[in-house]
Amino acid sequence: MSAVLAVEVPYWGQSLLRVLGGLVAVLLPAGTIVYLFLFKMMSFMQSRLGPMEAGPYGSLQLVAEVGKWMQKEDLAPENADRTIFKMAPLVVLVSTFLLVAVIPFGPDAYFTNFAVGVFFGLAVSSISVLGILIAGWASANKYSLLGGLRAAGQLIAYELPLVLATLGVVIQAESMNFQEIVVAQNTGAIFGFEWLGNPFIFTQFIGFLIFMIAVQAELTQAPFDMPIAESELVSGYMTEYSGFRFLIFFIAEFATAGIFALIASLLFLGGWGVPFVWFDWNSLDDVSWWMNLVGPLIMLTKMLLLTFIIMWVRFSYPRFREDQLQTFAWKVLIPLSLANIGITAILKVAV
Amino acid sequence: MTMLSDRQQLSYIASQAADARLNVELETEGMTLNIGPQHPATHGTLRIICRLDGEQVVWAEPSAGYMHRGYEKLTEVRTFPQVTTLINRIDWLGSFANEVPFILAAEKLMEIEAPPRAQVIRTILFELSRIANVSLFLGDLGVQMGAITPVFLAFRDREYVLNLIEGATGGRFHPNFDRIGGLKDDLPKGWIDETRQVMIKLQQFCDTIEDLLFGNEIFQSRMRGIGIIPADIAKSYGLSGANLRASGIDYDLRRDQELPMAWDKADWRVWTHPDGDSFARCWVRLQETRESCKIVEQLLDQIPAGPIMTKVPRIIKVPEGEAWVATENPLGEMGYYVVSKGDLGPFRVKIRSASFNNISVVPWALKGVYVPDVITILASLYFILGDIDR
Amino acid sequence: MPKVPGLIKGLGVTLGTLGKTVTEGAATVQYPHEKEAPPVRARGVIALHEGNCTACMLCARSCPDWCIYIEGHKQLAPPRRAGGKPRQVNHLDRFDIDYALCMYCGICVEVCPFDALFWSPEYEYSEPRIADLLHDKDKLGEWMETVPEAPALEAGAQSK
Amino acid sequence: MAPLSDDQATEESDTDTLALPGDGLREGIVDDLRERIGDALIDAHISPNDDLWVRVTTDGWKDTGTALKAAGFDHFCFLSAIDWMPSPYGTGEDDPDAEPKEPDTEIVQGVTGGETRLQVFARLTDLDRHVGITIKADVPDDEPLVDTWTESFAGANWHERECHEMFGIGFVGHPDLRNMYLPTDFEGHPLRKDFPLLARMVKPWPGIVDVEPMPEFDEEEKNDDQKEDESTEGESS
Repeated sequence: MSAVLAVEVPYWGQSLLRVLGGLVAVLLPAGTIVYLFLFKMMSFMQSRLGPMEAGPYGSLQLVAEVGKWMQKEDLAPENADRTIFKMAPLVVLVSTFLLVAVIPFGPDAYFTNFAVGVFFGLAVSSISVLGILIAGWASANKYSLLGGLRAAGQLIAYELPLVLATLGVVIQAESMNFQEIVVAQNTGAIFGFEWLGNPFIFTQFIGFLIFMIAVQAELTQAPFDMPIAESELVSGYMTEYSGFRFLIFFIAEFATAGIFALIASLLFLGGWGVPFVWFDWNSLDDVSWWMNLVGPLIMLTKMLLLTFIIMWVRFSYPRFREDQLQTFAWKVLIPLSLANIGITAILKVAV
Repeated sequence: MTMLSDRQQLSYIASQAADARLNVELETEGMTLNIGPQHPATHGTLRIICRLDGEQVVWAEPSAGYMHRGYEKLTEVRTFPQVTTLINRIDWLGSFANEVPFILAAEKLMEIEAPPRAQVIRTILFELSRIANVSLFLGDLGVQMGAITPVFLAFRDREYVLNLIEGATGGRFHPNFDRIGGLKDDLPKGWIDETRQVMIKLQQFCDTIEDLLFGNEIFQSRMRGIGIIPADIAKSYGLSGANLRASGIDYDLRRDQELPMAWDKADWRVWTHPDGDSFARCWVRLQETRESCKIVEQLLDQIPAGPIMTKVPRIIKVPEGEAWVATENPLGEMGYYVVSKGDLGPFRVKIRSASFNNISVVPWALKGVYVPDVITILASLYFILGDIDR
Repeated sequence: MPKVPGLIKGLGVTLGTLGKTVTEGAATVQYPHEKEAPPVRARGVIALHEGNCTACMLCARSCPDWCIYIEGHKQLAPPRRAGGKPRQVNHLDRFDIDYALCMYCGICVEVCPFDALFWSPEYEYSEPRIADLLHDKDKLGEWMETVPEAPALEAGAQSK
Repeated sequence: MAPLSDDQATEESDTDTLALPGDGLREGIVDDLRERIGDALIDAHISPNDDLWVRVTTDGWKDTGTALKAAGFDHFCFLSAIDWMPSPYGTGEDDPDAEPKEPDTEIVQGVTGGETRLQVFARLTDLDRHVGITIKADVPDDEPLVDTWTESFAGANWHERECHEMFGIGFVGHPDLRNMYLPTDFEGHPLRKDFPLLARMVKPWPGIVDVEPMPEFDEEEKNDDQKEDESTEGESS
């Protein structure tokens, strides 16, 4: 991110900028998703208008909600393991922030450029499981415990197809670095036709589907929301949380939705880039500086598109049962993604 | 226990095994989970005590009574016209249907009958309250399984029906429109045309729910083969309404008994389903909503001209005697056993509400299922708290 | 035609509703800003036409919830015809309805032999304290203005 | 109307069953029952083409359930009890200043008679013949116990529990006679007539307050007043 600015910035300044950028990258998608999809799209899908009072068309509703949550008492159940109970939301949030660290928004607009960014991303995303599990356990509530255990089972089960679906992309791009994956997609060609680049959604369509299904499950959105399951477990691991700790869970849920959508757009939709052939670029170094400004917008658009699908499914479907969900993961998704990897690898070597 | 499905047998064996495991030392202890009294899935204050082994229910028992209002006692200090106000509130989603059997029982004791016009209007309002009730069930079904959209669509379309009921009777939820000997008032002008349009909307609503929910593969995998209640169990627990018909028993009080109502003037059919599972119960209700729309549409053309009230004395004293009248209410068979001693008020009223029997099968039906299935089975049995506790 | 999977159909329904809400508007109304007009017959609140009330107690006695409180006394009124004797009439001192107890059954309105009680569709009279729901005859009289005309009846109806 | 391509759904049963069977049917049912339970059947009452009551002995209560189930009445409708003693408290809508009326204590049983204050009654339905039957049995005054029906009808379980707490009738052989509605240590049986309804006791009836008369109120006009009242009542009836 430092390179965006022409002036030399001291190290502490760079760090500050990174932190600020990270906050924006977490909170902005979360706020947009909550307002656009949770408040407005869901309401419209249900023949109502949603919040209309706070701000024009209720656009400041989220601010009001945050204000409300901040005011509420920070309750902890009597028998709860207080330290862990209070820590749990932060653990989930940490996972979200670590995840955003590897996401590039432009040729130079990134927080860190890991060589194994994909690997890192998938690794830190599973920290949230820990947070959810300890939240469920520490609440000293049977519903929370059931929710936490379900979440652990589910998130671990769906971590696998998520990773395996990503592997297809990694094989095709021959890299685990997000920047290189983006470049590979935008410089590629479909049957010699270069104008669109080669977004991996075409070649890795099965991978994309598996990835999106697994993301849906990782985010515990319907139809995979049994860890939360309002009608059975009364919000599962979140049952006992109130005030700003609930707010943190809430933000983390939607921020993670946004970040997973960002990752999916990096892996399958060409990321921040436009097909390089449009501007006669050949490699990452050729890309003009203004892509650092346009890139985030492109990413935001793609993220909204993908979160729209995630939310659309969420508002339309009933949820699976726990055993059906596991069956689906282990008997359908994982074999399918293994087959996908095999075919990708064979084609990669053969072609 | 004949005709059990393989799954039911398996889960029963599993629950027996779980029972046995509980008694072995050094094994994990079971967990007692209180579902309710404040729980979103019980839409009211029903409490279900479940003994769990993992997520499997070993033993479950509903604990009702959080809403007991003592209507049977209260009716004894009220006059006959005052009782309708109370019994309105038994099944509060289909209030008008609650009034009808009581009024019919009183009329039977007095040996009078409502005039034909009143009979047809009664039947129309009866079916409208069924539609209002069951359409909410259809939407609520989604919420129980995590689909939040159907319930809003149900609330939207039920509103049209409630507006009709309010337009005719003045009360959205508690019409109190039935009188001994007829109805309180005639229909307001324009009501029939409005009803026709609303019936079209409600039939579209049924199609929407079928597309959105019943056709959904996830929904089907959650409902089919779950909570199977065989016919003999259903009869011995006294299930009624759609719960009974979903077990393959072709019995509908609207068709199978003679009452001074107008159901026989319309052409409709009784739906049954052979499976007896959760899906069958919900599916039968969906079809019944459509049939109700058809009944209303047909009866709207057949409202005869005439009075809506027969001659009844101003002070109603019901002659001595006992009468039992039951009708096919939205939730099932609802009946009143009215004992009169010739006074202004009834001597004793036994209220046989459908949900009380329907929910008493729960300990049997929940044995060996998973926690998520507890919710779907409860939802598919469909109860209204006021109808259990009275 | 191959069967469309229910999963796709479901997505279609929600998207269709979204489109319908955008183009045709929502089914809801934004309550404090716009209000739905309740039907003419709606049983919102009981209004009292004080001049017609003779304190005959019929409503109070037929109320299943015992929520009507009436007090009155007899007094002399000017004669009907000129030169007649002054009449004795019941004068209403108190007419309270406790809406916290009222079940909105409408029996009092029906039994009133002098057309003193009416249903009004008015519904906005909630109170923060339950005791404030006991309304006296002045308040009940104010609601008289909101009482609508009885609606015309559907064809085939026979007036009583 | 398109049913969900559910080919398993049954077609409509034949509509011939629409016609209700005649009265010979109910007589046949009583005869059949008499054959099955013998002297336990005390009385039967048939309301032609409408309804059927039988009264059985207390000892024969359980066998009646079993016999009727075997005879086709396998749908359990309800089970409850009646306290035939008139309530000593009335409706609470009396003038407290008036001379208190002697409470009517005569116990008169209803259809098919009876000998005791409490009676249990239940209703069963034959879903094939579309006919229902109400069964009554006396409950001994000194020891209110009857046998349970839970062995024949599982649904009787809850109804007997409710009946137990509301009337204080014990059901011999019932697996689990806990209270359903009331607290465990609740004393009294609310649906018995001698259990007062407190809601009607704690508050005076607003209907008794009468209009204060004028001191110089003369008889003649009082009569006029009453006439007026009567005429208005006549009009609206």
